[in-house]
Formats: sequence, C-alpha cells, structure tokens
Amino acid sequence: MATTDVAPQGAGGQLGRKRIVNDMSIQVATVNGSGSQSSNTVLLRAIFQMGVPISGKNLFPSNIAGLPTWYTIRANKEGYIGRKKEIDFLVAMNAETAQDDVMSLDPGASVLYDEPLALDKLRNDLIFYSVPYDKIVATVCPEAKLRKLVKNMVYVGVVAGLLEIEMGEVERAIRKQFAKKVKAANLNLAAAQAGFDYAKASLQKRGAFYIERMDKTAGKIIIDGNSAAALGCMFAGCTVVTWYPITPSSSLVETMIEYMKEYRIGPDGKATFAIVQAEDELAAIGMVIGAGWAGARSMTATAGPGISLMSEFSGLAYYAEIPGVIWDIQRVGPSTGLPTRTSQGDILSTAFLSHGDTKHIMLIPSSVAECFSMASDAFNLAEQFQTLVFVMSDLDLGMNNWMSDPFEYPTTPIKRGKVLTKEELDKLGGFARYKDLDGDGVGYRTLPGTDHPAAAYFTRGSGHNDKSNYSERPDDYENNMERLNRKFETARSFVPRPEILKGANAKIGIIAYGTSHWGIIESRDQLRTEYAIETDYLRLRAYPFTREVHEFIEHHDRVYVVEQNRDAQMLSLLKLDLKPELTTRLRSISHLDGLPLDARSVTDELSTMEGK
Amino acid sequence: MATTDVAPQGAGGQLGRKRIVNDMSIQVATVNGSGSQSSNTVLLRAIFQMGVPISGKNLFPSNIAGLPTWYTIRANKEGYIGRKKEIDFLVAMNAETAQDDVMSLDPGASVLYDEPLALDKLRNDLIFYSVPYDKIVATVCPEAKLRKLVKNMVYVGVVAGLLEIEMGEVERAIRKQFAKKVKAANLNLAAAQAGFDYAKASLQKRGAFYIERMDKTAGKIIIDGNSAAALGCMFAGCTVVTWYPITPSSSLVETMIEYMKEYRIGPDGKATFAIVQAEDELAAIGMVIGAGWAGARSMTATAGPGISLMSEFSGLAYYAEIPGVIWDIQRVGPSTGLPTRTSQGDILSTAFLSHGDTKHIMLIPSSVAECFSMASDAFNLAEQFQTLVFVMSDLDLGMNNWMSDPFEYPTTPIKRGKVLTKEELDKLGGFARYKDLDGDGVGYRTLPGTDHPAAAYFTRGSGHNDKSNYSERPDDYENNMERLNRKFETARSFVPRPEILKGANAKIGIIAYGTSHWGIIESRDQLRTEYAIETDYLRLRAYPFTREVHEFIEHHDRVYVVEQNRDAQMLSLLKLDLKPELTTRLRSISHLDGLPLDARSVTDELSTMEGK
Amino acid sequence: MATTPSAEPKTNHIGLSVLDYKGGKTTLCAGCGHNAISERIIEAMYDMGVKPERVVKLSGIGCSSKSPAYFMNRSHSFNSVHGRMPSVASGALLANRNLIALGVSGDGDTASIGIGQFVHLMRRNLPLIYIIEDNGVYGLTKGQFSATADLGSKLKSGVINDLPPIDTCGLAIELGATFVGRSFSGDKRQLSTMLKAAIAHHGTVMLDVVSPCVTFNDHEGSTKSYKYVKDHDEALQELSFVPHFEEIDVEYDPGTTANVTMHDGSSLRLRKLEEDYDPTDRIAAMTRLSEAHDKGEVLTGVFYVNTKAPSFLEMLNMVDQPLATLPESMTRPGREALEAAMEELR
Amino acid sequence: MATTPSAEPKTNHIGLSVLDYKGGKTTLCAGCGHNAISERIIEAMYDMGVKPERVVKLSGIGCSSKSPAYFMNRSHSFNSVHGRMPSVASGALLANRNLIALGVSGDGDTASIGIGQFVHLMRRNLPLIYIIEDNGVYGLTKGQFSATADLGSKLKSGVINDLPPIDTCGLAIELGATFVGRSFSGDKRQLSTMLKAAIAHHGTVMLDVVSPCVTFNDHEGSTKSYKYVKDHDEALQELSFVPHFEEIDVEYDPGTTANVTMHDGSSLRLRKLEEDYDPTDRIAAMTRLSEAHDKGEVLTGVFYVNTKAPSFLEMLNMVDQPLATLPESMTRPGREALEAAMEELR
Ligand SMILES: Cc1ncc(C[n+]2csc(CCOP(=O)(O)OP(=O)(O)O)c2C)c(N)n1
Ligand SMILES: Cc1ncc(C[n+]2csc(CCOP(=O)(O)OP(=O)(O)O)c2C)c(N)n1
Ligand code: SF4
Ligand code: SF4
Ligand SMILES: [Mg+2]
Ligand SMILES: [Mg+2]
Repeated sequence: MATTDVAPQGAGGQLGRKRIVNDMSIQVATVNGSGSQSSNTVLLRAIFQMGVPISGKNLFPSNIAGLPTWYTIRANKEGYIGRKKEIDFLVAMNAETAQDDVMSLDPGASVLYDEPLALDKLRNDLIFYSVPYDKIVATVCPEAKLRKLVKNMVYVGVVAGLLEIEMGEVERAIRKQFAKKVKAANLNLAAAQAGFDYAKASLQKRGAFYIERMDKTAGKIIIDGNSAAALGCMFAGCTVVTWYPITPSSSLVETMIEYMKEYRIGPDGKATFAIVQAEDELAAIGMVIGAGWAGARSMTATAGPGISLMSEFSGLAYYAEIPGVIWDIQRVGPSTGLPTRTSQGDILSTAFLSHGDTKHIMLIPSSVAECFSMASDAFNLAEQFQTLVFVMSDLDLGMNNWMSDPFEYPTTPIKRGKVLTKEELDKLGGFARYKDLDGDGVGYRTLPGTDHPAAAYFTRGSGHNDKSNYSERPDDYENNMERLNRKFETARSFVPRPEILKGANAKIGIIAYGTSHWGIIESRDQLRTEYAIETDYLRLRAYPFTREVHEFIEHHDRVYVVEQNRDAQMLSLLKLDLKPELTTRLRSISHLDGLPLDARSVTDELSTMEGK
Repeated sequence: MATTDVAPQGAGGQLGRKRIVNDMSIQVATVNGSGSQSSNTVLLRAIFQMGVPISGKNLFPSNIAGLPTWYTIRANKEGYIGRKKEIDFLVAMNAETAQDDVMSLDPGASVLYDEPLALDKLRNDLIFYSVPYDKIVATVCPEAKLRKLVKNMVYVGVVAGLLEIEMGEVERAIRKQFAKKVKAANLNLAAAQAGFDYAKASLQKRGAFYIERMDKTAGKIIIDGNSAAALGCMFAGCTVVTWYPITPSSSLVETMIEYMKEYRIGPDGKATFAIVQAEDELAAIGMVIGAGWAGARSMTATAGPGISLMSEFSGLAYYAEIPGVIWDIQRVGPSTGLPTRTSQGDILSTAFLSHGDTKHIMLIPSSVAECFSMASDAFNLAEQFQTLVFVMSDLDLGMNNWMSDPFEYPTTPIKRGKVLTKEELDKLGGFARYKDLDGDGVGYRTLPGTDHPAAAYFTRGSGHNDKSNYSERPDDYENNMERLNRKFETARSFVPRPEILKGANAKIGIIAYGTSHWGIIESRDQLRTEYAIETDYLRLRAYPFTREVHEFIEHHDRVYVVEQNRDAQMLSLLKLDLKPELTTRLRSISHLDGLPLDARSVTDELSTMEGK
Repeated sequence: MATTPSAEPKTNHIGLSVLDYKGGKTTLCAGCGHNAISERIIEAMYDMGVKPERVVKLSGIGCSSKSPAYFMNRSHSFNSVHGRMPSVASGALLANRNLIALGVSGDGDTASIGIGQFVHLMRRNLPLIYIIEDNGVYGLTKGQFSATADLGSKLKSGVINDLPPIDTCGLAIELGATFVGRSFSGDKRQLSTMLKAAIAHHGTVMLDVVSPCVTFNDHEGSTKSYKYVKDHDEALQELSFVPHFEEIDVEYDPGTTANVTMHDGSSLRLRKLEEDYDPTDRIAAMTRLSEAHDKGEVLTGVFYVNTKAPSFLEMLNMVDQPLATLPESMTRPGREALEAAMEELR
Repeated sequence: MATTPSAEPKTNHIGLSVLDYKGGKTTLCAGCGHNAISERIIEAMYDMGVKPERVVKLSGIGCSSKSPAYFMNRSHSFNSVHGRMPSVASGALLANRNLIALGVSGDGDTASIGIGQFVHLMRRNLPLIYIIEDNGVYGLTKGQFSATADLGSKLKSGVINDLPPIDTCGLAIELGATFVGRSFSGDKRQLSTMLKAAIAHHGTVMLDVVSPCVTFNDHEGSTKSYKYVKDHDEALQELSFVPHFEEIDVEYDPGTTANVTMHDGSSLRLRKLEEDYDPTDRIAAMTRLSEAHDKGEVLTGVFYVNTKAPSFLEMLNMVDQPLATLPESMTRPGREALEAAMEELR
C-alpha cells in the first residue's frame, strides 16, 4: 500500500492531534522548464479562492531549463504574506534535490514524494506520503509525450485531497489558467481529480495542516509587481518606453506591451505610445532623456548592471534637468551577481549615481498596489522637478505573485510641470530656462517644436547660466549648483510620505522599506507576543527623506534600520541626512542571502540586540 | 611719453613707499592658442631660478583657440604655493577682458597694458604701465608673421625690468624653453631684451613689488602632476596602459608615452610595455581588467565622465577581484560640467562606484611628489588586494606647474601580491581561488598561461564559491561578501597614512585632502597670526580611513572638513565610517567655484564659523 | 535665386530672412572646417524654407558637436554626451514625430566611442540627418587619432596611424541607411546641394563631411588636410537639386543624369561623372567605396539613395500628433479599463 | 586519425587524451546548439594538440557566454560583462602575447550591446578566435529578438522582426578581420575544420556559427531554426584541413580547390562549390555576402582569409616574453634614469 507506516515521532506525533488551519507553507521542489509553474499557480489560486490569504514565491536558477526550482505557497489566516522560513509541507518532485530538501525540514513536516524516490527512509520524524505519479498519469493521459506536463497537475490534486482544498476551486483555477485552451484544461483537470481521488482513496491523512474556507480574499486580486508597475505606467500616461531586457525587469516592459496594445491603441488602430527595444542600457536611457526633453513621459526598466551603465547619462539628466522614470528591479549584485535573487543593494549607488555632485529622487514601493500608484507619482515628480526619478523595486516584489486589493484609479490629473506654451510665450515675450522665478529651484522649460521664435533654448551638460547659454563663470556655476540643491530640498516635501505604524508607547523604532515591509509587520507581532517588545515602525517610501523621518528618529531611543544589503545602504543615507546627534540611535539589521526577508530572522536579531 | 602721469591714489600711493619683496602674484591675461604659454613658463622659471618659491596656475577655457585665458604666477618667499586670490601685477594682453580684469583688481595693484588699450582711463587707484608692443616687436622681429608669437616674450622682458628679475635668468629660461630651436631662442631672447630695455628706459617704476635673489629653490624641480604621475607609473613597473583622451587626464598618458619610449625600450628596440588608445572608457577599463587578470600591471587615466562609464566594469573588478589602477584627474561636474576647472567632486560616487554592495580603495595625492610615489603604492595595493585602486588627483594638481624636491627612487621592491607559480602548484597540488587562507580576506590567484594542469580557474562576475565555481547558494554568496568586507578592512592598515601637522595644543582640527592642502597650510598661519586660532591639521591620503583619522577626530572638539565640492563628499564618507557620537564634531567648509582653493577663503569662513 | 532690387531684406518662401537662421558667435578656431559646414547648413535650411522652430539640433561632444550653437538659434538644441547622441535623437523623435532632426557629430564622437549607437541608428532608418564633421582627429582633446584616420596618416608629433579607418559611409549603407554621401567642408556647391536633398529625404541621411582641423590635422602627411582632400577629391557625380516649391524646372538628359524624386516631390539630379554608377544599387555602392578605399581616393558624392524603405517612425504606427503633447484623455485609459484589468486578476 | 587497437586511451600529438579537454556539465537546454559548438571546440583543440594551459576562454553574458564553463577546464576562463568581452580579451593578450585566446559570444552579446567593441576589435586584427553562437534571440532573457534576427522572422508570441539584421561577417570583413566564416552548429565536419584553421591563423578570426535556440527560436517562422538553416544552408566550399604536424599530405586539384597555407604551416583546402570564388578577395567576399542576404540564403564557408596582415600585437613591438611576468629589472628603470628625468626638470 502506498503510504508508509513510519509513525512520525516527536513534533510530528503531537501535531497528529491538534489541527492547524490556514497557517502553513507548502513548498514544491521541481526543475525549471518542466512546466510546474501552472500547477503552482492553480494550487495558489484554489486556496486564494477559498478566501485564505496567500503569497507565492518562486526561487529559480539563472538558467532556462533543467536546474532546481522551488516554489513556496504560504497560506496564512492572519494575512501575513511575507516569506516564512520553515516549510510545513514539501512536494518533492526533483530527485536531484529531494534528499537535501527533506533533510532541511523541521520535525513534523509532511513530505509528498514520487514513489520511486523512496524518501521515507531518510528520516523518521516526518510525515511521508508516497505517490505513484506515473501510474496515475498513465490512467488519465493516453498521450505519452503530454504526461511530463500533466504529472505536475497530479500533485495539485493530491495536495488538495490531503489539505482539504475544495476540488471545485481547483477546477475554477484550472479553467482560469488554461482560459481558452479547453482541451488542455480538461486534461489537467482530469489529472488533478485523479490525484485528489488517489489521496482520498489511498493516503491516510496525518499531520495537522488543513485549509478551510474563510473570507479574507473577497474582491482581491493576485498580481506580480512588474505587471502592477506596467499597469501603473500605462495609467500614468507614459508615452515612450525604451528598454533592454534584463532579469528581473524584462517582464515589466513585456507585460506593459500587452496592456498598451489592449488599452492604448485608438479606434483608428494608431498607438498613443512608442515602445522600443534599445541595443543596450546606454541607448535605453539616452532615448528616455531625448524623449523626456522633447516632452514625452518616458521611462525604462532595468536592474543593477543597467543602472551602472546609465551613470553618465544620469548625470546629464540631473545637470541639464530632464525628466524621466527609471525602474530598478533590484537583484543581487555586485556585478552580474545572482540575477534571480532579490536584494536592496542599489540604494546608495543610485542615490549618488554619476560623477560630480549629483543626487537623485528615489521612490520605493512595498506592494503591488504601490507599484501601480507610485508609477503616477514618479512621472509627476519627474516632470515637476525636471529630473530623473528612480523607482526602486526588487525581484521579490516584481516577479512574485502577491495578493492585493484592486488598484485605485488615479485621483489626481497628470502633472506636466512647468512647461511654457506658445501662448504663454506670446505674453512673456521670452524666458530664461534655468531662472528660479518661484524660489523652488525649478525653472520653466519649453518643448522642441513649440511654434514661437523665442521658444528655443540650448540644452547642454556643460556649464551654463540662467539663460542656458554656455558659461564657465565661477558665479554662474556656483549659483546653478546651489539652485539644483534648492530644487532637491523642495522635492522633500513632495515625495510620498512614509507610512508609520505605532505600538503601545514604544521606545524602539524600526525603519524599513520595500519588500522588507512584509517581514517587519509579522516580526513586530512576534516581538510583541514572544518578547513583549513594543515597536513603532516607519516605512520609508522615498528619498530624499521627508520631515516625518527625522521626527520619527527623534522620538525613539533606538531605531533599527532593516534592509536587504550588506552595507546598510539606507542607514547610510539616513546618517548623511540626520542631525549628527541623532545618528547614535541608529542600529543596522541587514539581510544578505538573496532570499526574501522573513519575519523570524528580524525577530531573532532584534530581540538579541535588545538583550532578550 | 609712455608712462601715464596719473599719480596712484589711496593704497597705491602708500605702496609706493614700502618695498614688498618676493611676495606677489602676477597675472597674465591673454587668449588661448596665442602661444603665451611659453612666455609664462619663461617668466615662472626666471623667478624660480633666482631661488624664489613659485607656482603657476593656468585658467583656460574649454576650447582650442581664441578665448580668454589667465595665467597666474605666484612668488612667495614663505613657500606658500597655493592659489592667491588677489592679483598684484596684471599683464593685460587681451582686449576682450582687459576692462573686467582691471576693474577686479585691489587698489594699489599694477597694470601692464598694450598701449592701444588705454586702460589707464579706467581707474585712478592703480599703477599703470603702458607698452607699445607692436613698435617694440617690429624692431626685433622683421618677419611680420612671427611677431604675434614674439609679442608675448616682450612682456616677459618688461615685467623682468619692472620687478628686477635678472635678465641672465630670463635668458637661461628661454634657452631651456626652446632647447634645440636656437633660432627661436635667439629671436625670443631679443624680444625679451627689448622689453627689458624699454622698461628700464621708458617706464618709471612705481609700486612696491620686487623680486630678489634668495635660496629656496636650489635643486628643486618644476613639473605638473600628470607628468609626475607618468614618471611614477613608469617606475612602478606598469606594463599595460589603456586610455581614452579626456581633459584633464590626457597629458598623463601622453607624457607617459614619451617617458616610456625613452626609458622602457630595451637595447633590442623592444618595448617592455603596451600603451593602447581604446575606443572609449568602457573599453579602456575592460582592457585594464583583462590585463590585470592576466598578470600585467595595468592602468588607465580619465576624468569624471569616464569614471561614470567605468561603473559596470568596476563592480566586476570588485567582485571578481581583479587588480588595476585608475587615475581620476578630477574636473568640475556633474556631466560635462567645466572640463577645464578643478574639483574634488568624484569622491563619493567613486567610493561606491557600481551597483550592489561595492567599495573601492582611493589614494589622494596632494603634491607632484605624491603623484610620483602614490603610483607605486597604487599598483602594489591593487595587486596585494586584487582590486581596483583609484588615484584621485585633480586638474589643479595634474595640469598646473608645481615646484618640488626631486622625487625619491622607490625604496621598496614591486609587490605582486598572492600569485601562485607552477612550482608552488606542484607542491600544493591545487588551490581554491577565493579561499581566505590567511585571514586577511585575500585569496591566492594564478595567472593564465601558468603551465600546470591545476592552475586554471573560472573568473566570473556571477555568484561563486571558494573554488570559483558557479554558485547560487545563499551561504556561498554571504560568505564571499563577508570576506570581501574583511579584505577591505584589512586594506585600512595598508593604505598610506594621513599626514598630521600639530598646532600649539589646538582644540580645533582641520581635515583636508588633495590640492586643498596648499590653501590649508597657508590658512593655518593666517588663522594663527590674524585670529590667534590654533589648529591641528590632518591631511587624508587614502580611503578607507586609517586608525589615525578616527583618533584625530576623537582628540578635537570641532573638526573642519575642507573640500572642493558641493555635497561635502569626504565629510560624508567620514560620517559613515565614524562612531556616531563623533560625527557631531564635523563641520563642512566647501569650495565650489572650480578655481583652486585659496587660503583666504578658508580663513574667512573658518574664522567666521569660530565666531571671530 | 532671382534677386529683385528692393529695400527690405531678401526672404525665402516662408518669408524668413537668412538672419532668422543664424546662430551664436563661433568659438571654434578660425579656418576650422566645421564653421564652413555650419554656413552650408544655414544656407540649405534657408533655401529650403524650413521653419527653424520645427528643427532640433542634436550633438555629442567635441568641437564639431559644439557647432550647433553657431547656427539656427531659433531651433531647440541638445548638446548631450560623448558618442551617444543617436539615442538622444531617437528619443526626441519618438516624442515628437513632426520634428526635423539634425544630428551633428565628429569622427571621434561617431566612429570611436559612438560606433555602437551609430550602427543601431543606421539600422533603424530613423528620419534624421546625421552629419559627421570628419577631421580624422579628436580636435577638442588636442589632436589624437580617431577611428576614421587613414592608415599611414601622420600626426604633427610624427606618430603614424597603423589601424585601418572605419568607412562610415560603407558602414551606413551596409547597415541600412537610406541616403548616404560624402562631401567636403570646402565644396560649397556639392555640400549645399546634398544638404537640401537631405532635408527632402524621409529616413536616415548619413553625410560624412571631411572637415579639416586647421590646428591639429592640416599639415603635410595628414590625409584630412585641405590640401590632401583637394588633391585626392574624386567626385562621383555633379549634383543639382530642384526643390518641390520651384515652378520652373530645368531640363536634363536622362542618359547622363540620374533623377531621384524625393519624398517631398523635390528632385535630386546626379550628373554621372562615372559611367553607369547607379546610386540606388546598394552592393555597387559598397563595392565602389571599397575600391576608392584601396585606391586612396577621397570619393565624394551621393553614394546611395533609397526613397522606398519605411522609416522607423512609420513602423511604430503611432498617432499623427506628437506623443509629447497628447492630452490626458488619450494617454490615460478610463476607469472601465482599470476595472477590466482588475477583473482579469481576480 | 588512424586508430591502433590498444589499452591506454587515445592521445593527440602532445600526448593528451580528449578527457584533458573536457569541461563542466552543461546547464544549457538539452538540444541547444551551443552545446554542439562546445563539442566541436574540444574536438578541434584536441586534434590540433593545443596545450589547454596556453588557452584562455573569454565571454560576455548569455547562454552562449556560459558555455566556456562546459569545455576545457584546464584553461583559464573569464566570463565578464555583457557585450564587452572584446576589451577584456584585448587586455589579456596585451599582458600575455603567448596566450591562445578564444572568445565566445552570442548574437545579442555581440551585435546588440556589444557591437561597438566588436567593431573596434575587428579593426585591430588582434590574434583571437571570436565565435558568435548565433541564434537570433536573447536566450538567457527568454527570447527577445537580437540584432542578427532576420527581417520578418517571427517569435513564438507572434511578434515579427521589422529591422534588418546585422551581418557580422560582412561587418568583420569590412572592418579588417583576417579570417571570416560562417558555419552551423549542426554541421560537425565544416565547423571542426573551420575551428582547426582558426587555431592555425594568427590574427582575428571571426566565426558566426548559427546555433539554434531550441527553447525560444526553433519554431516555424524562425529563420534560425534547425529546419530553416538545413533548408537554406548554402555552402560556399567544401573544407578540409591538413595540420602542419601531419606528414602524409593529401593530393588536391588546384583547378577546383584553393589551398591556403596558414601561419603555422598547416593548409586549409577549399574545394570550390561556386565558380571562381576567391576567399582572399575582400570586395568579392562582401559582394557575395550582400547577395546571399538579398537571396535569403544562409551562406556558410570561409568567406575571407588574409594571412599577410600584421596582427595588433606585432604592431606594438613588445618584448617576446609576456609583459605579465617581466622581472622588476625590466619594468623599473634604474636610479640613473630617475636622476636624468629630474635633471631635465631643474
Ligand atoms: C565620456 C567622455 N570621454 C572623453 C571625453 C573627452 N572628449 C571630448 S571631445 C572628444 C573627441 C572629439 O573628437 P571628434 O568627435 O572627432 O570632434 P572634433 O573635436 O574633432 O570635432 C573627447 C575624447 C568626453 N567629453 N567624454
Ligand atoms: C548590462 C546587462 N544588460 C542586460 C543583461 C541581461 N542579459 C543577460 S544575457 C542577455 C542576452 C544574451 O543574448 P545572446 O548574447 O544572444 O546569448 P544567448 O543567451 O542567446 O546565447 C541579456 C540581455 C545583462 N546581463 N547585463
Ligand atoms: S581644434 Fe580643430 S576641430 Fe577644433 S575648432 Fe580648432 S580647427 Fe576645429
Ligand atoms: S534558452 Fe536557448 S540558447 Fe539558452 S540554453 Fe536554452 S536553447 Fe540554448
Ligand atoms: Mg574629429
Ligand atoms: Mg542569442
């Protein structure tokens, strides 16, 4: 008979008794290119459709096919959707890694494995379920060559059977996944059903984990951050997109192409946008700058290596004051680094990207909803301040599936900034491109093609005066640089304010940003319940830092800055910005392994640093 | 008659009485491309040869011919060779700027002008000398087309006459300047003599300035920093130089080509070096890295825009651990900025050049002697630590003429770092490229071509383990990054230590670096004598910072960090490195106009900040 | 043009005087070829009656790249970074397809640091007039060899160039440019005519204009000196141009003269100086250029014209108005669109 | 090679077995053309008896650029950054002129981001074997078009390429490469022979090897699929190679076969499949390539060989020993040299 008789010892034993509902992480270990992605999505959606909060994280190698991949689905009734370290339920489909995968589990975890792997011999403190996939597949899939793909759908059924996920929802998920491909849908459904039936018939459920219907996902969507950003840019009125493929940013533009084709082509079949694949990142940003100069809302998306290549042009945009939006979907550096792992390692070098005295505005989304909304903020700020705006996303946010409330339609109209039209020029007679008329450091510009003899000005990356004439005069240079500083200071009060969550009169503060957020909110609860440590939490959403950031630090004895890089990059930016006497309050917690930040790591480190 | 009868009022009048010897600045205002450069050099050398400390600074436009240029010669018996703001003696040869030049003088200054300019009408508190250049030139130079050039040598003679510079030294300087070109030498000498005679015969000396023979330059040399660096690199055993021309770095490599041809070609006529003009800076640094990897002592020289283009490759060199030396002759940024003005604006972006967690070693020369000696330090450190070393010079140091003691022959042999030979491999059997055997974070490498089956390893910018095999394992990545950090920490105690000058138990400290040094030493004396402010002074010579830097700050109540950029870039690096409680002591004095830092500006600002 | 004795200044067919096309005072060396090219550009734009406000001038870095400051002050201009002007120009045209884009570069800016963007620009056939002011050296950095310096060419310092030159014309044709020619800053007639035809062309125009650097590369031993070019200039055709707005047309003999009708209806007339050279034959053009290279000729003329190929902007199928100034109503889809997108994700 | 029945493994003329040339296990897709090329490289290096320790493998970024990890573990290797391998290779050769350098790149790594460095590498005729593993797409980033994708080629997604391809062979010849050919990862015999000749050549060898991407560009509508290439493959010659160390020479008919004697004394034999195609005629080669392009042929063979041109390293006139390992006595001039330099400055 199919299930092993090893009675789980230790933890496993007790687990047998109590029931753990809607709180678990399921890991599917397989190889990339084997098409397991759709099975995982189906499993994820089925749980989601039962009203249970979920998140799905794909840990994949930097190659195309044949190497180990792990997909982790977390279901959590509290709504924690950050990464959870411990795996409760392992679906071992990859012979190559099965051993390690099993050995790394905590006692009491369940393992679903392909019969021939005979993993049950490895440990006796786990719960093992053995499944004869090939036999099962053969029954539902006559065509031998399709079996490899369908096999993956069988485990979906088995897992559903064991965790009591409703087959009805599995079916809905499959139908959605294979949308128009009805034959494929039916075949996969049959496979899932076969797995489900097998579980019910031949597997004796042990272990404590169950999925039960609840109501926490009604109306919610599932989307990855890059797709959310693509939608956001489309609704932000972006007109020119240039790009050069690089993981993990490629899907942002590729999805955007799909959306733009669907929603931004007029009745006459003409496009209200141009999307161009450039020959490299130097060309991509050059086009962004040329287009921004000529009045388009232009953008590109890239990752670390691309950011480095954009250094020289970024300095030009800063100094010649040209709007543009750059999405940096951060991956692990330095250099090529780990292209398929997540990081927050480009913060410091991007803030000061390019030689000379340069500074750049950065926006930092934490959620798919912010990928959407910050797209509008980024374009508005870029045009208001006539400068580049870098949106610092990361691989975890950009490429993983996240649950979210549906996005809100932009509430404010598009802000094009200080652009003089022909009519205004008729009134004014002329203008000085870099004159600070409003005291905010921002001058007025005209767009090429403006039909007025006084519209033209000469844009250059070399020294210039108010009228944008060439100048090497020390005073012209100094005044211009001071004005650029003023402009950056003005930006402080226009960038997105931080989100602040308060604890019960806490003396300790936590500052984090981006995807670290999800680990933090969970960790704060752990700190409260497990260590009675109350914390206030400020989530940074932009650089330069707004007033609130300084105040937050002023109001706390110790502030832990949590980030996903080695050199405490954001803490560094804070140090440079803070009153020196406040810098003593900062402590660094940095996470460097390329995996999404999990709550437990933060809790352990912070509690230790607090001497608990 | 030639001299005006305007009796100088005010300061001028009194000046008439007292005698100011060997303490003045002479400014020659002319247009570039008019060949005034050799006249200025002759004037400079003549004074130098009389034993008077001098410095010469060329303020030139970013074009090739026809725009205003100012050359300032400072003679100072105390040995102050930094820039002096106030001009004591103006040689007005450029009609276009003559007015402004005259108006900007302090009362009492002298003006030597071309008769037709009739500048004496402009002010009555200056001393004017009018010279009929064309008449004088005509007498000595029959060939009309040569007159334009020779005209400039006439003012040398006139100035010599007025300041009592010995004609014998003028002659020596001319002979040296036109070395082999005897005819040119004679012609120029005649012109100078004619000017000298004219001054003696027809100009009535007023004003207080005199040059008198003294003995402070015996055995000294005059050289620009780029030439000094070129010599330094040659004696450092550099074998591969790749470059792409850019002001102000081009002359470094161009001079090096000359020196290498002279001293590094063997009796067989074969070169012990390769110097290649690359197609751009990306290629230049790529070649440096390829050559460094294969075992050459390789280098390039560039300026800000080139540094930005080198970002991606710099991250590769950091992460794959490849030696190389990059000279950044800093000019005013951002972007193209002011290519012919000096700056210290690349400090911060170079320290963290490239995406991901990267850090680079920087050496910072203050003098031509250090351009020479730090070249050896740079190559040694690059190979010892298997990383890039950036030498942060600037335009003022690199392109201007500086007086110096002759350079000392390198005292230590060339250090090639941890390189395993065939023989060592025979003993060891094998090796692990990135294993930290010595606890200093530095692994052992082999050079391509090493004749041993175990010599080869795979170099990559992607994730790797000790054995340099491809790895995406979180622990491999984290360990490697921590080791790189260790390596950087080790470097702290190997980079050049700071120079520290003490005052009489001073509570105030000054930290500066590079060419700011010359303004600082003079300013400290001004502060002492004029404001009774005693200061200790630490001159940074490298990043990362050595122990002494922290101690210096610990031992002072207030520390003024003086630098030539807008964003207090070095102060920022200090803030990031210091114990937070020490950061409160730092104050910033930054100088942003693209002109070499002068003592007076520092004295004024520091004394004001000290409430004097 | 016919001159009628009158008080008010002479104007072109859109009523502008040549002064409306002037620029700032040059800061280049007296006698620099680049200055002559600026004058030809002013001439051609004036003669063609191009509205200055529709023109954008783009350049990289170099003496040549400074020159846009010295003509057409009424046109927007962008002096960008070294060797990357093509991408900036491309972006500007994506944002506003109605602009007439004039790119001015140097041989170093194009063939050395800029060759990568140059190659891809040529491939795209973007409607842009790309002029290389070619002096074989880096003028602004004081005379080092660029990648168009000829084999054996000598610097004042005596250094000899030992690398083969990049023939930017051959490259442009090989890569897909649709109007390719070479001229000489000293040849007023040929250059002006070429520029007028360039203005009439829709697609990438690549003109390599030999433009001697009097300060660093005009000496004996240079192959880019005034003297050398005059001595070795080998004109492929005698050019003349009849703009679309001129009624009276000139006779020509189809036997000896090829007539190319440009997009705007103007005609470019090429009186053959070489038997049966056909400027619409890509392969022939490249072959002839390679020969010239082997013979050491400075071959000038219009080497290749293709008025059929679609321009990059056409391929993008954009709306007719410039993207830059589209109203929010056209660039931000409505609420229903967002709702639909959300629904798909539920 | 003659096989003698024996126990010990077969070895080449320097006594190494084919195992001494093997690399790590490939992580590329099963069936990827790149893997086949790696095998051919191993074969050629083994047959030519090249000492692995003398070889350096250089690459950029991409699936193709990963492949050096899958052959010749006994050779140093440098997987650098995307599109900039030529400069790294150049540096390595400057440091050590005795290395045998093998550069492996992809069509994206070369023709898109890398075209600038490619152009200048070709100009310099640096002794390097440069292989483009050409599949018309960016494999590692999941199949976007590269700059060698043919006009009209279709992606799985249905997207059609509307830009002309860059013919890297035409470009290489135009720019000065001295051994230029195209082959197909599936053509064992032709590719091996070409690689052996490449090893025997001193100068830049540029081989464009069509190497289908089975995952993203091997479908109907792709012009870089196994099927398409097999159907359109047009071989210019039938190649054979006689290494210098083989005594017995094979007869050949000068009428139908061109014989090229390589630098090391080996001979490359090209049996003409096309009347009077002369692989030493630069212009003819470029013309033929343009024709092939217009006809839509996948023309393979050795297009151009020039064994006369000096290599870049020769031009530099360096000492014979590698600069990398020169002793201090040769790289640091003596005290008297410094004293002399100082004296000049007094
Ligand atoms: C990134 C970068 N590298 C180098 C330079 C220095 N630089 C300025 S102009 C120039 C060459 C210009 O040569 P070319 O394009 O032929 O123009 P020309 O001056 O000859 O007209 C160089 C190398 C720069 N400005 N930017
Ligand atoms: C600077 C930079 N930009 C983009 C990338 C992402 N990237 C990796 S491989 C690749 C293209 C590879 O295509 P190709 O050279 O044809 O190799 P193939 O995978 O097709 O063999 C790209 C764009 C990168 N690694 N670095
Ligand atoms: S240096 Fe040469 S290119 Fe530059 S302006 Fe002078 S003549 Fe012209
Ligand atoms: S994706 Fe394509 S190129 Fe990359 S390994 Fe797979 S088949 Fe080869
Ligand atoms: Mg030039
Ligand atoms: Mg490819």
